[in-house]
Amino acid sequence: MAEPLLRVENLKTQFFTDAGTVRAVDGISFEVHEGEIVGLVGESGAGKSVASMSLLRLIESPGEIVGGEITYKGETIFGLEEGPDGDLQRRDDMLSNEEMRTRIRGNEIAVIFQDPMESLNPVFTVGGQLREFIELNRDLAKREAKREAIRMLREVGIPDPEQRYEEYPHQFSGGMRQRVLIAMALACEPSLIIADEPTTALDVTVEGQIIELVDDLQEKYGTSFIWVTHDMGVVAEICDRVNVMYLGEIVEQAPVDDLFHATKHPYTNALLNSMPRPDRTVEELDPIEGVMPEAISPPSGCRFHPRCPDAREVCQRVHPEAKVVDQADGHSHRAACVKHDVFDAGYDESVPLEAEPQVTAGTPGGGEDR
Amino acid sequence: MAIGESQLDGDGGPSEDVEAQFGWRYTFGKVMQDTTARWGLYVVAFVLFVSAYTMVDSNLSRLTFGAVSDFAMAEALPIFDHPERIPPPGEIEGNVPPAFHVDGTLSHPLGTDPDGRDYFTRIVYGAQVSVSVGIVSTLIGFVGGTIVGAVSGFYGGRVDDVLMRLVETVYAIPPLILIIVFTVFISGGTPDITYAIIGVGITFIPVFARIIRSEVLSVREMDYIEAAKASGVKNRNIIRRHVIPNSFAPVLVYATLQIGVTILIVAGLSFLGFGAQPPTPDWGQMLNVSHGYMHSNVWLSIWPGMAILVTIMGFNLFGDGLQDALDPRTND
Amino acid sequence: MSRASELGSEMTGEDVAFGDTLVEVDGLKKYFTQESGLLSGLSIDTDEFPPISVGRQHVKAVDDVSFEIRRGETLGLVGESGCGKSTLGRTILRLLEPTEGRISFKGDDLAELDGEALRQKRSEIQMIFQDPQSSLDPRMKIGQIVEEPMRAHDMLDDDGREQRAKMLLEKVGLDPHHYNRHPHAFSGGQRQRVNLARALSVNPDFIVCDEPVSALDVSIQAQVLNTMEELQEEFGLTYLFIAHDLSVIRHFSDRVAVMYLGNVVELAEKEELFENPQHPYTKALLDSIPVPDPRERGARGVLEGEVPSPLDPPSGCRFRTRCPRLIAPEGYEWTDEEWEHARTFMRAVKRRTFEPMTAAETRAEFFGGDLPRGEAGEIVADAIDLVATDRDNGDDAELEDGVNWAGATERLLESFAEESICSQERPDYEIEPQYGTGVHRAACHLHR
Amino acid sequence: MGLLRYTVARLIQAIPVLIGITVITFILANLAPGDPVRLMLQGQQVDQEVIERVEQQYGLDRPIHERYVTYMANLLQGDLGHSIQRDRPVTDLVVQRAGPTLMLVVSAYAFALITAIPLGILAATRRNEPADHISRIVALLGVSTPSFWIGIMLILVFAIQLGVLPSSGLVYPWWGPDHYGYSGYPELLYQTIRHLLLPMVALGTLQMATLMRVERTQMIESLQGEYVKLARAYGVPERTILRKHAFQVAQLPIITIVGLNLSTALGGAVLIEYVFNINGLGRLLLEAIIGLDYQLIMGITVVIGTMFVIGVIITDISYAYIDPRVTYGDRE
Repeated sequence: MAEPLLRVENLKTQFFTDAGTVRAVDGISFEVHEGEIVGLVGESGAGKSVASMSLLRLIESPGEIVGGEITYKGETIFGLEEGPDGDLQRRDDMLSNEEMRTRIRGNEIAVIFQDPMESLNPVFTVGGQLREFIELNRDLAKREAKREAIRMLREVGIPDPEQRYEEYPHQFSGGMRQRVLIAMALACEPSLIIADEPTTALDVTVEGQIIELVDDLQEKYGTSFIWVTHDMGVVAEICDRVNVMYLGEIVEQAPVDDLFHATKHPYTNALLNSMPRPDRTVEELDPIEGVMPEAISPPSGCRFHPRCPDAREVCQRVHPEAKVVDQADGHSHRAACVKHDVFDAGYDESVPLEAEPQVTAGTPGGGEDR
Repeated sequence: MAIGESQLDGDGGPSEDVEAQFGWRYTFGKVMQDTTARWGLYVVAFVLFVSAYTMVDSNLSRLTFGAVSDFAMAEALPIFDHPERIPPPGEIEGNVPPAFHVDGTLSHPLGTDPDGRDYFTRIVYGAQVSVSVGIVSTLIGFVGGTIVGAVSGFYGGRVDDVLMRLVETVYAIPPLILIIVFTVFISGGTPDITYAIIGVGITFIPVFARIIRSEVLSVREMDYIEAAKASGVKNRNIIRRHVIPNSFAPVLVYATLQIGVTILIVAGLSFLGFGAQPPTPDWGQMLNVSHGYMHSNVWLSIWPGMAILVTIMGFNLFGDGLQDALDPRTND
Repeated sequence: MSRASELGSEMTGEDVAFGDTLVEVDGLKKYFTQESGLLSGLSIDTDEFPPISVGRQHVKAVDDVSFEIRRGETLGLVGESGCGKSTLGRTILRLLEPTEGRISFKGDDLAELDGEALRQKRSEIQMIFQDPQSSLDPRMKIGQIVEEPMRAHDMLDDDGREQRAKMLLEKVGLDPHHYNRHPHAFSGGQRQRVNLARALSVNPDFIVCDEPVSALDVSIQAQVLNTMEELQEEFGLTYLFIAHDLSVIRHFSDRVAVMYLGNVVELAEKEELFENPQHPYTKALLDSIPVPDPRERGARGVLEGEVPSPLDPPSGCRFRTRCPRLIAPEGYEWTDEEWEHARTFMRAVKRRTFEPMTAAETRAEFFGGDLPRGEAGEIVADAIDLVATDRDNGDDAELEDGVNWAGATERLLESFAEESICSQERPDYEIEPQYGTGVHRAACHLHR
Repeated sequence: MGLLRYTVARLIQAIPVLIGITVITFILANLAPGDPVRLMLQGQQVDQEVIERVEQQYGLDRPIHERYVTYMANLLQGDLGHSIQRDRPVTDLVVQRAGPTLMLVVSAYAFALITAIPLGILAATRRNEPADHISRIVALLGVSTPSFWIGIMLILVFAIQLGVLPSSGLVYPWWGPDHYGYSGYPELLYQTIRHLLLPMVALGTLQMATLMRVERTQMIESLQGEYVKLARAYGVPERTILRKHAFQVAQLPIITIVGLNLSTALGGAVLIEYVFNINGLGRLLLEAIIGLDYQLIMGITVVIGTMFVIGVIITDISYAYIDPRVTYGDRE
């Protein structure tokens, strides 16, 4: 297979707070190939947004990328090596902040944020903001940039773009603003777009419009996407391959059809079983017990074991790294669960854990000892 | 603070009380965590102590401002009650420079004023006036403002319209000017500190009303108010159990900061001659007197200003710290 | 104190039997007066003083809605943001004053009740809120929160209330020992459980649930929904379940009402509504939801344009301005295909979605070269000329880029859209259900 | 709809406030206990006849609402009444004295804005670094120090000790160099600035401190905005983000504060004019109050109130100019 567009290996991003170190992203690895849409799915607190922002090195203090390697088109976005005194230090070939700004952000990797209401600056015209980004990332002169901006507005389905170019964000509806953000991303002609929950704030009919738009444009421009979402429905709809995150880790990685039809991780499975469905009536929902623990003090062994219906004694001890458990369509299907044979951790012999009835009725979430 | 506390615990106390993290003890802890706020609290406590002490300890100054003979005032503070320091009648020396000056004497650490009164004693007594003025006027504004603001915020509609229009208009006249005019007119041309306190208090009623109204309005928007309403809780109880405890905190912060502003304004009034009258030892009034001696005795102008500065800074620091501690954003 | 004996017991149907109508909403309207946007946000807020007289407008948030809810069932109310579903819920609860209409509950008209009588009635109707953060007073303990409605209705004595509160906390899946904790110590899901316990404390018959799970993560959502189901069974509750998520609605409701722009456009039993939707808006909604199955792709935005302003909603059928099946106006001779072309062209002109081109190009683009015959064709031709780049439109001041968009829009809307039955009559039809036997109402003229 | 319609609407809204100001002033002036004429004459022995004649002359014998109507009717023609003390039309006096006050207030504002905005931004971008701490301390001192005391201290240092700047009076450039006997316009300008410097700083410090605090908080908030994140993600240089994206949004509250604080500045001008012997409206007011010159007091209050309202309107319009959301309201 060809060299991937983006390769992330063992990425770790942590936040150093007064209460302790929050391991928001804890050693994730994935690849994005040209022209594919890769999903990053998980519940709130799984670390998916932090992971996506780490790719652009846009983590703000007290957060910091502390380990791993990010390679984009052969260039090192982030990489560490062991220095002469044994400490880890930044590699020489790692892009400088200035290079990240001028060469990567916008023109190579663009983003679409979740909240279209807040993402646009209220005091500038929509066209002005779009034009600024185009000028900056495509070296076009003002007039050409404006023409391009109007063209892009029309491309994303904004009626009467010449007129709307001069208007301010508050004059646009939520769906229209999200279209503007998509226009911004595409107008910079990047090879990769990170879409961070782009349809979460939108109504379902508008969400449908946006998904359709992205699908069409993706086909036309051949751009790759990292699609960050919590909605399995959206994942099924648009993604080619999917990474499921739980508490800072990728627990399952598979082509979309396999993820839904040959699920290999109990978390993914439980997530799918806990969802009501629009296409058929589910009489009984099967919820996941308890709540996701805080990333500041993750459980030992497998992080999902306190909530896992399949948990056995071994799961408390062994921390599974995702391994290839299956192959499909030339892509590997990875899962981080010791019940698969490749792990050889003695799952079958291990004693099943008593289902702990605590969690729903359990202790209130953290923050008590403040 | 007891108001909030009793609201919380007035229901036949639960047996195993987990500490109320939104309660006052928690707030106090957060204030003490913040260095600047802690220092603010120390300053405020110190100034309060000094003024309280001078009020309680001196039987001469009990009759409040201006009624005390100034020579007796110098005598009033026990720690400086050394015979050698009290100038016998007829030998009063005016404009003695402070102790560290070559011509200074230790018996008058900050020197004496043109009438030969010990300046340190007068500065200490000045705390009494400033603090009473700050607290009493703020209290008048607070109580009046609470009534107007709560009525306005709750009943809305026509009442709200009229009251807020009035508040707006009062806003349009600069407070200092309004207070001067008001004080002079109500006193019938003979201003006095009592009129100044009342004048400042009344003028700030609209300011408080506005703050309280907007607090009440924002609390009224909360779902738990609607929940209480939907549960059939009586309006009176919604106000008592939800609205007051929840809108109280920000108003308290505001009041703390307002004490500083009030002291500042009354100092200005006294400086112009519309507040405390001689011989009351008031900082602003002392600056008024010292204004005429700027060329001959520089120190007279410095100490009262410093005293005002430190006192107000104390209230400001404390208010800011309280604000941070009560800010829900820092509570997570 | 008569209710005291019911502590923890199941509701005994007082005068309404299970399956009979508990709540009946008839012709309910709720209009809000719109303050002029001109004056908002000023620093010395003189905001309400009318400057030059700007006429006040009405937002028709809920406009003539009728339905009934039967004892023991869950009626799902679904719609997109701004459709008026929350307003409807709050108006039924009389948290908002209805503008017009009747809300009959066990035979009393809630819209007529006032003051103390209404307050007394509130023990029988409760509400659960969407936002787990703001729905619990941060300064109260959860025990007090759960007891508050009981105190308001003088239920039980102090001990009895505490006992009942603890019992309810356990019922909703919380540890009764947390009676003395403050809400901020709980997660979103747990707070919604406290909300549930509060609502149940006075033993109500009817609970309005306003998006109770939409702020929660999927896995927590399922926990709370299951608890709500158990409680419904145990306490014989009737729910009005408001949500925007069709999947949750499908799982949780017995019957479903779909709202659009202040109107209920379709109402049917769950299975019937999802499997046999008869209103084009319901169909569009169902088509738009992404299904969590990659083998069933095709969730698409089939709707054009945006929801019109509730200040000035479309006449007749509210959905007609976006409806993909707008009925052809009478009086012209169309084939279906011709009407479809004309409709597409009309909307494209109205929304100015295409760049102006020559008349011939426009014709080719929208009509494949052949215009409809007869009068309709003439109107279309006129309109094409107005937006064509190769026609002289004179020096009208309103023209943009030499093209008369406004003129063409007016011509087309007047001749076609406004002539359609959809813009002339408000639809309301009953349909023979294919699934189940319940009534199926659809507000669409296709069923006339 | 555009800025113009907004401006018109805003002006129309100001009318009730302006009317309110006259009502309040009028009520205040009639609040005084006793007979205004007697008060005015301050115990001088005068015949009852004379008093009645004076009362009749000023219409004081008529009921209050009638007098108000007359007052308003005259006001609309630009007649603010007649100063008994000075026997001159109030309008003349006020117009003559408004210049210095405006000059003082405007320059103080200019000083405050020019210093506060860069310092506030610096503090926001260097959060929790020394620059931030220093600017916060300066801001704290600024809001805690009485402006008149700052004036006194400035005089002590720059006029009395160093002798480099004048301690009183202003030079009014509109009187021309010949009036002062200066060599020409350059010297006139130089002297104008020299005289203005100290009072400007004294009056401007409080404004500077307030604005600096707000600027800092607003910049911090604005820099955390989602739109800033987006700009960063698109490779916009940090400098541009600061100067353009974050700055514009952060200025909005500053504009509002500038307008509202005008009230403090106008009030403070009274004190500063007193300290620096400037013949502005403030001093005129003090003189009028001491002489209990009712019509003059009312006239000055109304004029200062009007100045404030005009100032707020100007800031509101500039706000609307920057923030398109304000004038929005009629699309679709």
